[in-house]
Amino acid sequence: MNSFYMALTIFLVLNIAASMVRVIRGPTPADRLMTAQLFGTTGMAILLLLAEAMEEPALRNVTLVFAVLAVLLVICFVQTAESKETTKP
Amino acid sequence: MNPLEHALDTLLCLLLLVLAWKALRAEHLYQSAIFFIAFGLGMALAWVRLAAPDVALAEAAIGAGLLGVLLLDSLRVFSRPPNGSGKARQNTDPGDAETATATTSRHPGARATRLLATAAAAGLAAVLVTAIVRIGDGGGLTEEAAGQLEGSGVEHPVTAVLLNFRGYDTWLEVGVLFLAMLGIYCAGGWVGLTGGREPDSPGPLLSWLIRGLTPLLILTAAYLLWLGKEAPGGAFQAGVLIGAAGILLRLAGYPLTAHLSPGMVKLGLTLGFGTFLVFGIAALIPGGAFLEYPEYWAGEIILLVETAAAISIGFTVFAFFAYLSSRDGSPSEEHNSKPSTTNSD
Amino acid sequence: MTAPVESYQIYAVTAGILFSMGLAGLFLCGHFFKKIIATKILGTAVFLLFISLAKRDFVEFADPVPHAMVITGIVVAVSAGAFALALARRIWNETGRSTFEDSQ
Amino acid sequence: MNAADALTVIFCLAGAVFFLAGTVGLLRFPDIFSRLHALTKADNLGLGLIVIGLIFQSDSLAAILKLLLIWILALAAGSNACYAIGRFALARSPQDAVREDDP
Repeated sequence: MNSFYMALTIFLVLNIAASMVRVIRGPTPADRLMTAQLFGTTGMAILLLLAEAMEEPALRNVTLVFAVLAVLLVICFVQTAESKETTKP
Repeated sequence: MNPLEHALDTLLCLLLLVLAWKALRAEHLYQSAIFFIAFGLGMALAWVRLAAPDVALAEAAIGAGLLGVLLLDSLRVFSRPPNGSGKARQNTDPGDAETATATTSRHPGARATRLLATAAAAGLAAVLVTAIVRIGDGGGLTEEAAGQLEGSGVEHPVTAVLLNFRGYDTWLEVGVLFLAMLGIYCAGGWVGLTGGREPDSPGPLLSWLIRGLTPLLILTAAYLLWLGKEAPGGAFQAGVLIGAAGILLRLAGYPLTAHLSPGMVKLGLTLGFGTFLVFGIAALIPGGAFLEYPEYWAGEIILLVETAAAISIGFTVFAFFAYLSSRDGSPSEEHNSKPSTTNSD
Repeated sequence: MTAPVESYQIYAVTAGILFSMGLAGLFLCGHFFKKIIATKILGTAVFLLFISLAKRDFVEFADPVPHAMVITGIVVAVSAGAFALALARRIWNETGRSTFEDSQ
Repeated sequence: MNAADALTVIFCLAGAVFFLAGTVGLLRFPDIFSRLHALTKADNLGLGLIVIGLIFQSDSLAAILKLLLIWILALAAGSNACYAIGRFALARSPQDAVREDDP
């Protein structure tokens, strides 16, 4: 069972690595922010899997903190954006 | 050792290196910021793999909450022309501020300097890696800490170190936070917490979310604070969550500071430092050392001090963001107005 | 490496490389924003070394003293970073400069 | 392997498929709105299925409730983030949203 969690975790880390391409390509800041959002969710899944694999229930609290704060970045981005911005590629 | 765990550790380290590399070498500042936020997430996973859930909690609260918000908010400033009254040395294209790496290449010989510096860094890396590989075992303080845990008043070793064995560290940490807040206040041009641009209305869905999320943030903070006695958690993580609640409300345009008198803000900012000081000096009366809590009351004192510290950290973290963002959108004559004489104790 | 590598050693070596990357970035990156990020990477590398060494003699729990010091360090690093951001924003707003370069 | 373990494996693998789909969609879809669509699948279903899978391994009610709370929070955050980014992108570049009208 432990190996299964570890393999799944490795798969999810590879997922994160692959989606980095979107941060480089953009083209708009919103796209890059979306990738950060996906990083966060994938990271939460990894933490939950590791909590089971490493038998460390405290990691669920780490996940909880991530979950509670997940929306903060997006709200900051949307609320503080200027009315017109440069979206250079 | 399980080869899969090994593969995971290696993969995570490679990911960290690539993320840091991209954060430093990305073409646009925005890419840099996102890569750095992702780097923080990767670090949280690394702390977990290194059996440091306390540090992972702190990194989660900082990386996902505070630092990302501060970086994104600063990018907004750098991506538009400066509003200063000085000789506005504005670039031809305001978006030019986003391309950061190109500036040094203008110099003749800059390329050689870059190469030299890169080679020096690579050499340093080689030296460090050889030195690190040779570090032997032993020399830790695990046994000492475990031996003293009995009389510390808490059951979780990291909390015991933070608030009892090395209490002065945490006390001065609260002091450093306070100093940094004062520094940001001064650099921001003495604009109060209430200044700044009104954010747009967040719309019905987001205001509903914020209304539900804020109490949950406070509740999670209290949970982590209480948990710190026996499991990973504690004052700092709780404080950042409280501060995040404040930041969230401010982003939604909720007039948070209208409900707090200036005196209350000052009290909130200094409460943690003061409580530490009071109990530290009180410990001198029965003949102990500074911050040496009596064994019988240690648990209660630590909880009290932690609560005060968490509230202060929450206020300070909120003030970081509020002071940073308060000056933007306000025209530049604002900073010429004479500094209000607040004697911040 | 011939001897079986412990997992903490992987992280410790990563910390060494990260440190040099952060140091090089601090000197080579032009924009203040990137310099601040470089400083933070540099600091994080030191924390990573601390925590990985704390795992060396893992019995019931890892060495709590470096953990506590790193938590304190993270707080101080964030405070310093926020202050640096405030200074950089002030300089940008006042003078329109975003680097230390004198030319132009 | 008992029944609970088998269920865990099935649900976690299904969750992983959705994470893969989210990543592929984020990389391959042509505009921001379809990418948002892919992203929310990973947010909601990927994490949700993994949470369901791990519930079969939990021994206490508190752990199950905490897992469910994490999922609900992620659901709220994901859908709201999608809405906020979508609204933001629509305000910036409405031509992307009506692109299918083009011949």
